[in-house]
Amino acid sequence: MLRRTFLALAASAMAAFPALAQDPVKIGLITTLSGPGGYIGQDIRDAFQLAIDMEGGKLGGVPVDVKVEDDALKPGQGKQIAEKMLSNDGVKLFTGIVFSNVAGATVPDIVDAGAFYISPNAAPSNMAGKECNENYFVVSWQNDSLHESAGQLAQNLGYKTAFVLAPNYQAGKDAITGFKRYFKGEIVGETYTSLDQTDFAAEMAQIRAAKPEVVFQFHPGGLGIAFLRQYEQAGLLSTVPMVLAEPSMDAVTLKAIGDAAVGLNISSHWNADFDNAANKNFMEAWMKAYNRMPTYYASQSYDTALAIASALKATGGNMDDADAFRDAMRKADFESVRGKFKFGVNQHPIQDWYHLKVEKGEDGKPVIKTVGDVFKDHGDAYADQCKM
Amino acid sequence: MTLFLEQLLNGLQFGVMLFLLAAGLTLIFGIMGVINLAHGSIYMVGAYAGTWVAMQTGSFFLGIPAALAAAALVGAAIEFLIVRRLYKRDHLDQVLATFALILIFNQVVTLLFGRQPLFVSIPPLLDGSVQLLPGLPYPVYRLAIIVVGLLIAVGLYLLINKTRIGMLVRAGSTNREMVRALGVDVRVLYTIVFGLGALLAGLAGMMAGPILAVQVGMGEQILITTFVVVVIGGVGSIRGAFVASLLLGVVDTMLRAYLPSMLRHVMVGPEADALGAGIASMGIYLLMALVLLIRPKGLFASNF
Amino acid sequence: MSGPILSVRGLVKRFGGLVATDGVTIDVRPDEIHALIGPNGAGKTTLISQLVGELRHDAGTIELEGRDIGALPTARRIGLGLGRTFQITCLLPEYTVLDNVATGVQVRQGHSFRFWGNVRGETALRETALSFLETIGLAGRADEQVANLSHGEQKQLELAVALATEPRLLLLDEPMAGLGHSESRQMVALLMALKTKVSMLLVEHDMDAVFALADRISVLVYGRVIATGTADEIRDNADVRAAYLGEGDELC
Amino acid sequence: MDNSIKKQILLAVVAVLLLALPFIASATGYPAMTSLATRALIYGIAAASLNLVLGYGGMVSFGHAAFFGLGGYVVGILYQHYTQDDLFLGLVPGTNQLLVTLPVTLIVCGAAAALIGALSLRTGGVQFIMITLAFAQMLFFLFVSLKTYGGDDGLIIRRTNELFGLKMRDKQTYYYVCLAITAVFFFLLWRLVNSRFGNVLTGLRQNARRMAALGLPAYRYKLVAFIISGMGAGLAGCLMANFLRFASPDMVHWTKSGELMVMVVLGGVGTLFGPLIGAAAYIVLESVLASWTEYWQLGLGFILLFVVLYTNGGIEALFGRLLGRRV
Repeated sequence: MLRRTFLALAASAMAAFPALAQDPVKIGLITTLSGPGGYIGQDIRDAFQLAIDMEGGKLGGVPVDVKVEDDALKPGQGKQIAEKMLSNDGVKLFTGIVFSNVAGATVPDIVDAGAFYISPNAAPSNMAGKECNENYFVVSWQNDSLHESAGQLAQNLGYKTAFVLAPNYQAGKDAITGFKRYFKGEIVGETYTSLDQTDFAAEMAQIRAAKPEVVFQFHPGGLGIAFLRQYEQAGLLSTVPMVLAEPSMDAVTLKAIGDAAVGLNISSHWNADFDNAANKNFMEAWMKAYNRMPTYYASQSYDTALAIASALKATGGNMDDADAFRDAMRKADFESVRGKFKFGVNQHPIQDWYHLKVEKGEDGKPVIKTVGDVFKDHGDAYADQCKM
Repeated sequence: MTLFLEQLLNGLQFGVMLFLLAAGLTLIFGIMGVINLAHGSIYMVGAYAGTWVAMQTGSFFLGIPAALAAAALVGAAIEFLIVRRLYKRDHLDQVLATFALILIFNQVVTLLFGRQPLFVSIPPLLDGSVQLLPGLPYPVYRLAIIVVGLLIAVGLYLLINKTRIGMLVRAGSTNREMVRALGVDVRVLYTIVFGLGALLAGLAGMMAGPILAVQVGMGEQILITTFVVVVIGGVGSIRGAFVASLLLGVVDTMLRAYLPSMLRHVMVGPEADALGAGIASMGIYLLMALVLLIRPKGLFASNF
Repeated sequence: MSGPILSVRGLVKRFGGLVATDGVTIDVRPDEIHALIGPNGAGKTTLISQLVGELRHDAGTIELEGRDIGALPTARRIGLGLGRTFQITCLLPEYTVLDNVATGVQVRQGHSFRFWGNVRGETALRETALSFLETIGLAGRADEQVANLSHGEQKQLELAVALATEPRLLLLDEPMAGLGHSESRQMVALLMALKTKVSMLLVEHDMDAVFALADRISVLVYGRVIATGTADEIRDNADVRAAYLGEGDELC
Repeated sequence: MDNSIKKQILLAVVAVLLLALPFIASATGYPAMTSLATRALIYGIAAASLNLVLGYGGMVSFGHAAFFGLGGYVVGILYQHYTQDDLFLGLVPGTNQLLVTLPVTLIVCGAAAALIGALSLRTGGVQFIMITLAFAQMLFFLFVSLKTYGGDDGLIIRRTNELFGLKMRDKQTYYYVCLAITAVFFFLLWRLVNSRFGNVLTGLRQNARRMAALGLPAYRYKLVAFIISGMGAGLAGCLMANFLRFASPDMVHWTKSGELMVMVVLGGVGTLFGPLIGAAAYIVLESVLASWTEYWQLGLGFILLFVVLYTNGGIEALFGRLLGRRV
């Protein structure tokens, strides 16, 4: 009897505790930190932390506690981490996943449990359409938009024939589909490379033989670095121009490729040189904190933190009222580093896309410059299928 | 026709890169009976060390000795600390211990060099292309790789067939007891062979630096392919490794280059491309399965 | 008198340039112990390996009870009534003595695609195995791990396991090798007692044992049979003396 | 005899603990422990299946992820056709009933194992290791390039398969389903390894030459063991896909084959419950280390190295005195 009373006392004491000092809102950041894709997760983690540090440990005036875990690019691992955070730690707000396959396994569990997932990167098409969910927000872009904008860019630049290449996996095929959706010229060659391929000499020879006006290729991470270097070494860079979506040419890739990248055309939704207050703020803080060029992944993660901050501010950090938090999120009431930003009906972004070009900077090192527009207020093709 | 020749050269170049890795692996396999999954990690160590030195000094050619030294040292250390305990164990223990080494090396490299890939340019001396035939330009650097690879193959041939160490190596790969009977300290021989294998892997890593991305996990990508080479060639046979490397390099390149367009004659464009690419990725494994079904010990099996 | 149980005709095996077995012709008759002797390197074990099918011969025929078994894999030959013991004992090291014999009995009984019953609970199997151990005189050691047996006991177990496969012809590869004097005598007695049940081809260096046991003896030198006959005939054969001259007392 | 009583007591204690685990988990405030345990059980089945060929039969298969993944894809593909209400290859309708998907998985994986095994078992040693790996890699690239079934992104299985109207989505329910299947599986495996079949299989690992000299045609026994093992791994894949509600090429990747081997060795090669212990240890280790440091793979590597080099026989060997018999 005495024992039970004691337990009850203890329980009420625990319950009462948060009322005294505001408990920090727990945020689960599941991301990929090991393996070749590790640098992406690192930028996502660092940018998210940067936003919090800039507010002195808070987001939207609410103290937050970020738990970071590495999913090692394994869907099962991501799911297990989410499960643990959901049930053991009572986390109700998640972000951070880099890769679509991890997201595919993990996000349904999170939203089914009534928690929120705010994506700083991966946005597979099925989850933008039929499988959309009111607790699932994407701050980055829908996967297809990356390549649609590249297709439009090639179209805008007036090319008539294109050679397209991507790895033989879902995202690669989506990339080529997306590109072809907006590029109206002729496709003179379509080649799927292997995901474990590191030598592209055979493809280079094919490109040279096909004599296209432009090459579009999608090779994320290390694959892209290898591809671009070999493209230059094969002497193609000077003869056949290339159009890329941003995953094939981020700040890290650029640094790895060096001069070979000069002259490339990139379609992107953000660039480090954007002339708006939010971006300048971000760039200054980032360079001070980490002293390396941020990738666009970092910008997305930073925006994700700002979006969360805006909603936390509106709700006062009360995660128990999901409807209030969701309504606040939908307003997208924050200053995005990319300028204009709003959510579409499927809670994916509607935003502008830009034409970037790699040029030689003042110090002789190549930099990515913004040179024009590609799309205005571009959403995605799947919003219609989303019934919310 | 020039396109075909170019693809053939590409296959050859890929083949000699594979050979540099496979030569060491097959020797370690054949002489010590150890399956060394960490061979890819040594390749990575060579690439990182060489590239890092090249970045610091600005000279690609200073990177080469650094890569060789780092790889050989790491290789000898692995042999001395870990692999030495595995000679008497079964394949399973060897696979697992060296699997553990992969995890360790990947994390240590991440800790030392960060997650961003490293970058080294092609040295000016080897930059650009040359016209081999009218209408057949080929990157000088890749030609250099082919030449270096073939030179090393010749060097290994001489080493194995004309020197005392080579004699011991040959004896060791067919009959381990015989080497002991000759009164040679087998442990020293093992360390030398392991170090030599590591050296070649490090060289391959360094040469791959300007072409590929120097990043964590680069070893595993090529490791499995290298094992396929070793098994097709026949475990323990340098000659087999050489033939299988070139065979695999050429087959892989040709499949990727020509299979999709061949399939396009019989089916719709995009599907042919995707299926062709799928089969091309499987190609080397299919080749291995076929070879093993006909010759269960590989093409040039030494008889043990 | 019925035909020979084992009939080998003109058997040839080459390793590269070396001819290890050079036109060997040997018969083993029912209820006979036929000994095969010869100096080291004469190709005795190579011959045994060809008879059981671990090595493929290059020419000649091997017939077991009139049936050509030369193209069959080892397991089939054993199934047809061939049995063997190994020179260096070849047992299942993680099993007990009884398990080793019981496994032999089990395989002899036919296919082993039985997934349910506990094999160590099959009393019939265990009893049959035990009876073989009793024949050999190892019943007292039935539950011992093989690794704990003495060398002589392992040799005996070899024989028990071979008997468990119920062979009609037993190929014995140096059953006395490495045995002490009293152990050898025990083995000789054992083989003598078995003689009525199974024919044997005995490869042996121990001449005392050979002369005590063998009905007929063949002498193999450099892969060739130089003489076949009774013990007395062989003892008096000039070629055999020449071949053995200077051989002295060799070990295995 | 003393040993077997101890063993039974130990088994009973473990059984009670496993039954009570979900309650312990929620009482101690770690409800995720139930999911962790579910994963451990599923991997335990996969590892024990691998152990049948690897530990009992001495065939080092480096491609068991093929069957694990295939099992997962059977569930995923049947589910996709169920939701789209069309036919697989224009012949087979989809389903979401575990009582259908499970047997189908066993048949498909058994057939695949028969094919792969029949070819692979023609070789041995290192070649066997590599050829099994090669077949798994082929399957990996096949699934990666199958756009219809999600390709590299994998297949989302929105709802867990149904079984007797149970609430399969509920983690505790699914845990008990897996526990029941695991119990049945290990019971069958226990009968198997102690049967006549298990006897010759173990004999083959100890001394293949001796078994041939007994007149045993080894190939067919190895093949049947390989098929059973493939079916077991497929069963685990089926359960895993239902648990994750997701099937992806990741399940077929060669590192997954490696992980299964790690579990077997961690727990104890050639022992009945070793792989289950190994799977649990691996899963817990991975989870604990990952929440501890982002460089968790470093720790995992060192632990693995230690186990391989210094504990001859894995965790199971530490309990060796209780379980006896193994050398």
